[in-house]
Parts: sequence; C-alpha cells; structure tokens
Amino acid sequence: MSLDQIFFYFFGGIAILGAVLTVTRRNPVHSAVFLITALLATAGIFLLQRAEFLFAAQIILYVGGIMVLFIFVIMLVDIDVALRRVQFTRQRWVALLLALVLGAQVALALWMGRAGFRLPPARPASTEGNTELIGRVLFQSYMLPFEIASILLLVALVGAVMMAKRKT
Amino acid sequence: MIQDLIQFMLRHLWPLVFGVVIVAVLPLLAGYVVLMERKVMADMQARLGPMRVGPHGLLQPIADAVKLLMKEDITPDKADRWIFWLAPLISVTAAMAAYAAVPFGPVFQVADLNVGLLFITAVMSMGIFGIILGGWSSNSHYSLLGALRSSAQVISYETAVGFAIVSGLLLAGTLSMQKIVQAQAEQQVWFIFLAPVGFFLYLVGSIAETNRAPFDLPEAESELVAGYMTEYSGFRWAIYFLGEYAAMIMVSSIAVTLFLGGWMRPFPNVSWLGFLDFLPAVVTLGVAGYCFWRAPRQPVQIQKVVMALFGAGVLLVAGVLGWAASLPETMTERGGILGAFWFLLKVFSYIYGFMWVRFTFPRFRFDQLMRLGWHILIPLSIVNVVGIGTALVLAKQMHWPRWSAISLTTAVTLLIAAWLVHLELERTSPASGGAEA
Amino acid sequence: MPTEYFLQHIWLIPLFPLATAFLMLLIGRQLPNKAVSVLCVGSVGVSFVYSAGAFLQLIARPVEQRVAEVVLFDWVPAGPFQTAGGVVKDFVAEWGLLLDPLSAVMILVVTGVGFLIHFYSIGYMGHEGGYYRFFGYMNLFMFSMLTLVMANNLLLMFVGWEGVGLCSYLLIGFYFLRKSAADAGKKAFIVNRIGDAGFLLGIFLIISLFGTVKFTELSPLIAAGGATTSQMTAIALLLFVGATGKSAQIPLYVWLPDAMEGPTPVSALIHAATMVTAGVYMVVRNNAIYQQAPMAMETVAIIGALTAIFAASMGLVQNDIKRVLAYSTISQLGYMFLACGVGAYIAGIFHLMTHAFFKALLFLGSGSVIHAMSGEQDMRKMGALWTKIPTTAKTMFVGALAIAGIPPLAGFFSKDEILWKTFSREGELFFKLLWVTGAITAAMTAFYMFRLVNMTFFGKSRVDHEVEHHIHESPRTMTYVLVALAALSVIGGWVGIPAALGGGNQFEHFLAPVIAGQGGEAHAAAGVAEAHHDPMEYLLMVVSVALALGGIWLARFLYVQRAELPERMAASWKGLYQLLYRKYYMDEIYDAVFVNRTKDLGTTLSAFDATVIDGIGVDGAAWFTRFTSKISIWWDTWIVDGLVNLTAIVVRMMSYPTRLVQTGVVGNYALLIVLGLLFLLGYSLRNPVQNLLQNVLR
Amino acid sequence: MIPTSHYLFLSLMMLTVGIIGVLTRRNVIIILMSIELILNAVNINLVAFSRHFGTVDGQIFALFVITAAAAEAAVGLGIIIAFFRNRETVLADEMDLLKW
Repeated sequence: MSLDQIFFYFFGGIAILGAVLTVTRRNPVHSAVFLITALLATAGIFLLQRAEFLFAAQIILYVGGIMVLFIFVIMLVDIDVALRRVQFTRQRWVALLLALVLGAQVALALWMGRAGFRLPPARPASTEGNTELIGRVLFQSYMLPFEIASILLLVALVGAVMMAKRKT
Repeated sequence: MIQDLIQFMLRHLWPLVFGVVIVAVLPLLAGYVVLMERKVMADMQARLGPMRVGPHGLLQPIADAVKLLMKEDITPDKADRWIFWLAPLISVTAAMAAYAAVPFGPVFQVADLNVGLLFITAVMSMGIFGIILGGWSSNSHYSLLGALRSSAQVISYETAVGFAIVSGLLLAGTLSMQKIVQAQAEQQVWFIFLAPVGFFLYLVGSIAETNRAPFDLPEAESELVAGYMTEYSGFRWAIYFLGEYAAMIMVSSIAVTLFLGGWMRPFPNVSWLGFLDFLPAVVTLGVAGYCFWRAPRQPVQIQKVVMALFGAGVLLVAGVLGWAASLPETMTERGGILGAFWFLLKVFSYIYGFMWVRFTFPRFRFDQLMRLGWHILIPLSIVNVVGIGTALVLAKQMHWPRWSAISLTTAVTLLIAAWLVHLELERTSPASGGAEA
Repeated sequence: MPTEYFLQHIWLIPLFPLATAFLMLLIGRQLPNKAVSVLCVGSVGVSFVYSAGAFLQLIARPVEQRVAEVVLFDWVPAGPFQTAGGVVKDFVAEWGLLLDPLSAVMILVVTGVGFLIHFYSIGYMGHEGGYYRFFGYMNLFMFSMLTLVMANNLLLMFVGWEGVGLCSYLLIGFYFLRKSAADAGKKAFIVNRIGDAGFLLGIFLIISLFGTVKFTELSPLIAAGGATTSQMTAIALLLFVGATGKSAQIPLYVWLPDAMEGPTPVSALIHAATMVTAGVYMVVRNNAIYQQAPMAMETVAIIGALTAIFAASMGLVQNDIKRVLAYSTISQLGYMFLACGVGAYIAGIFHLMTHAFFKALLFLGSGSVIHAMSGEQDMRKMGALWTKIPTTAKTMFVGALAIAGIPPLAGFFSKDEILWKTFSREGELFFKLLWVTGAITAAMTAFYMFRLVNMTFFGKSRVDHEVEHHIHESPRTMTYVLVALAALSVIGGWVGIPAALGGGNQFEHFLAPVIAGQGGEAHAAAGVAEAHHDPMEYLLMVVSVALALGGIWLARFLYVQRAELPERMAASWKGLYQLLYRKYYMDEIYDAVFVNRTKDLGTTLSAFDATVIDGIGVDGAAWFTRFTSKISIWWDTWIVDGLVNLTAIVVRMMSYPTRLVQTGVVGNYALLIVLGLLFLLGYSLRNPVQNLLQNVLR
Repeated sequence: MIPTSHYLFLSLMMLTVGIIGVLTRRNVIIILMSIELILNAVNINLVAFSRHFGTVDGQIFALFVITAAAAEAAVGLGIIIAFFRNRETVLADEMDLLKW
C-alpha cells in the first residue's frame, strides 16, 4: 500500500465523514465546521492530484470566503428557534431511498465502465508549474468564460446586497 | 508500508526537522516579541518595563508562560464546548501552518511550494474561523460582537492586502517565495522601491488584519472587555495569544519576503560590500560584550549568573555567524545561517514598526475603520495594481526605462489617492451631511 | 472683391432686413432704442449699398445680357404634371432672385426711399412705444417688398405680395389700442385678400396653361402664342384684380384712405412709395401677357383713368392733410395704370419712380407738420406755418410743384410722358378721351396740392392757442431726409428727359429690353423719335403746364386771397360738395352691398349650424350612440362576461385536483427532480441491467 | 498512483450525501451547504478527469464551478436573511408562499 493510497484514503475518508456529519448535525454551526473539514480534505485530494493552484483556490475561496459567509449568516439568523424544531422533512425516508437508488445506479454505471479508466496514462511532468499552466490556459482559451464569470460574480454581489439590505 | 513511511521520512528529513524547529521555537519567539513590545512601550513611555524576572526581565516570557499554564481553565456554562475547544486550535494552527512556506534562508524552508504565497494567504485566511467560532461558542455578547467585528474587519482588509500582494507579485512574476527573493536579487532592487504604494497598503492592511492598534477594535478593552477572547482563560487564552503573535510574525515575514528582499543581505550582488556578511557576527559580538559588561552590575547573584549565561549564548551565536561568514560562497550553510539572521532582523524591525504605530496613534471608531477600508484602501489598492501592470507593460512592450514608467504610474496612483481622501473628507465633513453609519 | 460681386450676391439684399426683423421680433424688447435704430436702419442702408452696387455692375454689362439670376434652392419641386395644352411639364418653383433693369430700378427705389424713410422714422417714432416692434415690422416689410420685386417667378412674387400685405396690416394697426386703427388694418387686409384671390387664380391659370411660373421661361412661351387671346384676357384680368387690390384701384381702393391711421412713415413708405406700386410693377412685369390681351389693356387703361379722376375729385375737398395725400396717391396710381393700359409701361415705371420720390417727400413733410402741430391733422386748424417750420414748408412746396408737373421737376417729365403716350397712341377717339381725363386730373392734382400747401403754410393762422406755443421745427434726422427727397424730386426726372426736349431718354433705353416685343428696336424707335419731333408733343406739354399753373392759381385765389369763398361755394353747391366729401358714398355703398350681406350670410350660416348641424347631426349622433351603447352594455354583461366567468369556473373546477401537487415546498420539487433523473438513468441503463440479471439468474 | 475510478467513486459518495442532505433537511442553510457538497463532488470529478487526460481544462472548469458556488451562496444567503427578517423562520417547508 503506497503512500499515495494512504493519503487518498485518509483524505477521502475525512471528506466523506465530514459530508455525512454536515448533513446530519442538528446545529448548523457544527455542520458548517464539518463542511469546512470536508472541503479541506477535498483540497488535500486536489493537492494529491498535483493541482496546487486549485488547492489554494479551494481553501481561499471556499473555506476562507464562502464558509465565513455561511457562519456569518448562521449567527445573524437566530438558530435557537430552529434548533428546537424537527430537523428532517416529512419526505425524509422516501428521499433517502431515492437518493440511494440514484447513487446505486450511478455506481452501477461506473462499475461497468471501470475498465475505461484504470490508471491514468503516464505523462511527462509538465516543465512549467501548475499555476503558470492554468494562467496561460485560463487567459488564452478561456478568456471569455473568465470574463463572464467575473460579471456573474458582480451581479451576485449587487443582488445579495440589495436583498440583504434593510428596506428603509 | 512501514518502509514506505520511513522512506518518506528520510526523503523529507530536513523539512521535517525545520518544521519541528519552527513549531518549537515559535512560541519562544512570540514570547520574546511580547517582551520586546513591553520594553518598547516602556521606553516610549519613559519607563523601564519588566526588570524583575531575570536580568532586564529577560526571563519574563517564560514566567508568563508558566503562570498561564498553571491558571484554572474555565469553560463557561451554556458554551458550545466542542467548538469552544476547537476555536483556539484553529487560529494557532492556521498561523503556524503558514510557516511551512516561509523562506528563512536559501535552504531553511519547509517546502518551497509552487504556490507558496497563495498557500500562505489561504492558510492565514482560516484564522478567522478561530476568531468567529471562539466568539460564538463562548455564548457571550461581548465575545460574539468582538468576533463579528473582528471577522468583518479581517475580511474587509484581506481584499486590500491581497491586492497589495498582487502588486508585488506582478513585479516578481512568480508565486514561489524563494523565486520572489531571487527576483529581487536579480532585479537588484527591493520591491518596496518599485511598489511603494503597495507596501504602504500592505503595512496598513496587515496591522488591521492582525487586529492590532490602532485597528484593535475587536479587543477594545474600553468597549468590549477583551473581544472574542473574553471568556477564555488560562492555556486556551495563551494559545489564542500565541496565534495572534504568530500571525503578526507571519505577516511581517510576508512583507519582508515580498518587499524587503527576504533573507538576502542588502545589496546582495555588490561585491565590494561583501564585508556586510561579517556584520551579523560583529553585532552579536557587541551584544555579548554588553551582556558581560552588565553581568557584574546585576543586583542579585542569580541574575549575574543568568546574564553571563545569556552573554555566553549570544557569544555562541556570534561564533556560529562568524564561522558561517568565513565559509566560501558556494556552501549552503553559509547563506542559510546568514540569511536567517538578516531575515529575523528585517522581521523584527517590521514588528518594531507595528509597535511604534500602536503606541503612537489613537484607536479608530468602527465605522471610520470600515470606511477607511472600503472607501480608500480597496479602491486605492486596485488602482495601484493597475498602475503597476501599466508600468510593466510600458517597460516590457514599449521599452520605456523602467524607473520612469514606475515613477509615472506611482505619481498617478498617488494623485488618485489624494482625490479619494479628498472625497472622503467631503463626505464625512459635518458641513455636508456628516458621517453616515 | 471678385468682379460682379454684387450681381452674384443679390440674394443678400433681402436677407439683411430679414435678419434684423427676426432679431427685433425675438429679442427687440430687450434692446435699447439706439441699438434698434442702428441695427434696422443700418441693415436697410447695407442692402441699399448692395442694390446700388448691383445696379452699377448691371449697367456695366452690355445691353443684351443685362440679366442676373441667382437661384438659392428648389422651393416647390411639384414634379411632372400635364398642362391644359396636354404638354407634360416638370413643375418647379425656385427660390430664385432675378435682377434685370426693371427689378434693378425697383430695388433702387425701394431700398433708397426705404432707407431715407427709416432714417426719418428714428426721429419721428423716437417717443413712441413699441419702437422695436415698429422697426421689426418695417424691416420685415422691406424683406417682403424686395422679395416681391426680385422674385424670378410668380409664386415667389406672390409670397412677397402676401408679405407686404401682412406688414401693411400690422403697421396700419400699429396703434392697435385705437379702434379705428385696428379696423383700418382689418379693412386693408380683407380688401387685399379679395384682390389676392384674383391674383392667385391668375397664377393657377398660368400654371395650368404654361406649366411654369418663371418669368424668363414664361415670356417666350407667351410670345409663341401658347394660349388663345381669351385665355390671355382671363389671365390678364385676374392678375389685374390683384393689382387693383394692392394698388388701390377702383373698385378696391377703399382701404387706402383709412390706411392713413398708421404712423406717417408707414404711409410714406408703404402706402405711397413702394407697396401700392407693387400692382403697377406686377402688370409691367407681365407685360407680355397684357400685350397678348388688348381688351384687358383697355380695361386697365379705363380703370386707371377713372381711378385717377375720381380720386382726384375726392381729394379736392378733404380736410385731413394725410387723406388728401392718400387720394392723390390713388389718382397717381391711376396715372400709372393708365400708362400701362396704353402700353407705355416704361412711362408707368418712370412715373412710379418719380412719384415715389415726391409723394414720400410730401407724406414725410405732412408728418413733420403733424409733428409740429403735436398731432393735429385737420388743415382747417393750420395756416401760416411757413415761417414757423421753414424747412418742412420749403421742401413740401418743392414736392407740390413736382407733383403738379411744373418743369423741370420730376413730375413734369413722367406725367407728360404718360399723357403724350396716351395721346399719341394711334387709335380712335377712345385714347383721346383718356387723354382728356388725364389732363383734367393733372389740373385737379395741381389744385388740391396747392390747396393743401396754402391751407397749411399761407393765409392767416387758425391754430389753437395751446398748440400755438410749442410749434417747432422737426429734429435734424427728419429735415435732412426731407431735403434729400426734395433734391431727388427735383432731379429725379432728368434721367428720362424725352427726346423732344433734346434729352436722349436714357431711362426708356435702359428699360426697353424688359418690354416684350421691343427689345432691339427700342433704339430704332428712339432714333426715329429723335429724327422728327411731332409738334403736337410740344403743344401737349404747354397745355399740361398751363393746366397745372391754372390749378395752382385757382388754389391760391381761393385759399389765400379770398379765403372765405370755399365755404360759400360748399354751401351753394351742397350736393356736389357732400358727394365729393363723402367720397361718392362709396364706403356706405360697400357696406350696404357687400359687408352687411356678408354679415347676413354669417348669421344665416350660424343659425344653420345651431339647428341642423348641432341639432340633428351631433345631438342625433349622440342619442344614437347612447342607444346602441345600452344594447352593448347588456351584451357585455350577459354574453361576453358570462362566457368569461363560465371559462373561469370551468378552469377552477379543473385546476382543483392539479393544484394539490403544487405544495410550494422546495423539497418536494427537488424530490421530483431527483425522481425524473432516476428514471432517465434507469432508462439509459436498462440493457446492461437486463444482462446483469440474466447472468445472475443463470 | 490512484486509479481515476477511485476519485469518481469518492465524488459519487459525496454527491449522494449532498443529495440526501438537500432532500431531507428542513433548515435552508444546511440545504445550501449540501448544495456546496454537491458542487464539491463535481470539482473532484473535474480535477480527476483533468489529471486523467493530462490537461488543466478540468481544473479551470473547477475554478468556474467555485465561482458559481460563491455567487450562489451569496445570493442564497441574502435571500435567507431577507426571508428570515420577514418570516422569522429558516425552515424550507415553511416557505410555501408560492403555493396555489
């Protein structure tokens, strides 16, 4: 069992565990913390796949940005009320069933196609670093999507401000 | 499997050692930074500061640490125990993990990541969770308010700081800390001279990010007792404290690496200044001599001894430095040891700047702080990045002389800064409507 | 300056007054009087300079190409249409200015006299309100008049024609607070409209016959006999109706005496010198048409002669100084038309010019007198002013001599020219009769003019006392103008000294090319005239001078030596006196015949409106609408809305079960989405699953 | 070296957990978090395939996904705050104004 596998199972296990706990915790703050754990584990998996830039981006954006936002909101909305209520919807059992069946289907599809992607074909390690590569591709082939994404962010910013603003 | 692990360990022996060293030394360093701060404060207030514990209070930090360890560890009732326990760890872990990418010297570095600077900022940005969760979990209004304030402040200023860093990155052209330092060596100039506005922005932003005066609203004793740390006591509090000072050293080492030439000595490739390599040895030698000179003049016997021991230690360091300086250029130890000295020197001078600011300026009001961040620093930082980029384009594509391009864009940036400040004064002057909340 | 600069820029001439007119009427109220006077008088002066320059450069050209035309733009591009003759013409009316000898003389007269009168107005109107308004109207008039005389086609000419009509209306009603003035303005406007209708019809007829309104294209067409004589007569008469309207001929002269309500400069400029002569100009301009219609020409001659004598006879007994001048104007215009009628167009224009000089002089003089008498216009309250206002008196005396036809003043030559042309027109008794009329009119003219002079300046003073004190000579600006005009009316005639008196009639030679049919042989004719002088001509001159002197003597005898006689005569021949004094009751007759009938028509029509149109039409329609709307209301409520409600009910019943699905809870929707996803995947995976199951079962 | 299929199974598990969370939880905030989980699973997939094919396009798409996630979180939380301010609840099945 090689080191890669150790790290993979370590991170993967943490990720799944964090995900499950996220979904099951009663207290949103706890779920947020576990979600952060899961995200960090995912970042680790990215690092495992030599995607350093994405690793950093994942931590900065997801953990440092989005999750802070989440926790903020959790603190703004008074959660004590919600804590004393039933946490799961009426449709929980059927929903659970459906989700599991869906997962089983996809798993079946993957299992039948597993021969397709065993090990990734060995490639020469790219001479230039991951960041430079991403930068080049991003600003050459994906210029337009990049701009559109920035516009999307701007719109989301304005919209969020407008909605969260007190109507005075 | 075990073999693999051992193989791994061996392959990464030095980084592991460095990591252990850092984790071990950092608390000590932080403690002595505290001592330094108290001394500086005392000096600025015409006092002596701690003198009792050890000669000139040299053992004060250790005493404090011991005291904190022995204090009772209170966990408030109704607190969310688990998170209350988790929060300080997060903050200190974030601060320490960032050190993995800091180059204390050409070799003295845990990992020269390809995305080093990004990694540092990323890990640093996680410190917020320590603050928010701590404030929230202790289930007290002071703490919660302090936490919210502090996180709001940190998030607001992170943007400006990020842009300031980008302005440095544009000049370096790489994210790896080592390469940044080398870039400054090759371009034969510290980036502070190429991006003065960026450095200034980073200075202000870093002060705010570490919640230090005059931006220490989250811990404003006069308003909320101790901010998010109100309910913490004993060792957890110590951990928070450690985290803060670690973060402080962290931001200053980023500044040193990015703007102040990193571990290189001044004018690294001016050969006739080579004697500067012996400066560390000489300085430490002087310190040691001072210690020996003061040793007999200590009031108590034990202090005499301690002083002498301290002098001996410094003497040892001086010896090491001198030996390193005498080594031939090619050997890595030389650069490593000397580099560590220069790096720490620069870091401490930067921190001294922090303290100076702290003891000089009065505290902001929170709306003023936010307005400063959003109305002046962030736009200015964006303008600054654009300016630097323009200058680089002019220099590379148009083949302007770099200095003229840089100074031109800097002048423009400063003009815009003046304009922004003017606008701000207009908006907040009581004549025109006064300050909005 | 390029050669023929002025000829290329004649289009500027009307533009200067127009510009200042706009300025005055837009922001004039804000301007100080000095600025107003400088601007307006200056603009007219500038256009006078331009006209003079154009005139000189025109003379500089050889005789046969003394025509300058500037087309600014196509104004009415009406496109192709079929004329009555069946020819397809592309009709277009340009905004084009034509400068030939005729219009050259006209613009000289208009701008020259106009400039003098403007200058005079500075002093005369100085104390009046609405100074800027007055000058704005005056400049607008200058623009219109210049457009009229410089137009290169009938349509544009008509624009100017209407423009001057409008300005005369505005200026007659300048003191619009005085009801009489307002009424006079309206009267002038309406009467002019009648004439203009005729003019417009004439233009339409021309268009439909020849398909063009350009003079330069028109005259060859006519010379080629483009239309029958009767058509020509119709056109000519219609145009002449317009002329009678504008130039105050019988039967449309009634507006001119009332027009004296306006300020005196206005009377001088519009109702003596320029506008009223527009008719004459128009007739001369279209002489080609008239030469094709002898009957029309005779009509013109008769009308002219009759107007001349009638107006003169009315002028004999008027007591209002300006009215006398007004009637004299009418009769002089009659002279001009007489000239046109007998084919002596050039003589007509000649008399037009000289008349412009001395009648402007006389009007301005009378204005100066009124000014001195502080507004008094009745001659019976004047007298013995000769010493009190010497300049005015002398200049007016010169003017009177000129109009009376005393050689060598201007009036003599022009009037004598007309009379001689009338007499010498080879034909039957008819023309001799016309001559007799003209001669009698000349005598009358001399009489009433000197009656005016004597009653005003000589005899013993009949002035009221409070007026007596502040009788004073008018300011310089006015007297200078008077002097200048006096000089003009002395020498003005010398350009046309007939060959008989050894002066080679340059005026005639200059204008000859304009007159159709005698372009070239004008010289020949002149040469012939020089060859042998008809002794008759000298005789006629002697006669007319004698008649004039007789009139003058009679006037002096009646109003200076035996000043009590006139009243007695008036008493003795009361009927005649009243007839003349009441202007042959013309106004009353017009009122009875036209005005009141028109009013009756109006009342009838209003009654018709009230009863038939409103009563049956409108109210009936309203009632019908209400009725139908009642029906449609019922329809709407029961049928249309009923159907809608029915649909709504049905939809509600149908939708009840389906809406149960719409819980509004996001979770359920998400669940449905997942369900759909599941089915899709299941469908796409069906074969492998089957295989799998088979393997398992086997 | 880890076979790509491992990553795919990992992301599948995370996806299933996320779906379960979206479907079964009542608290809107947690539902949003579950959505983040789903997006995260997508990211794992993308990165895995980018490694599999040796190009960085997958990572760039992952970047875009993160961007979208940020936008979605911002707007969603804004909505939550506005809604909580009006209705004093954060439970999804009590937000049924659109019913009927």
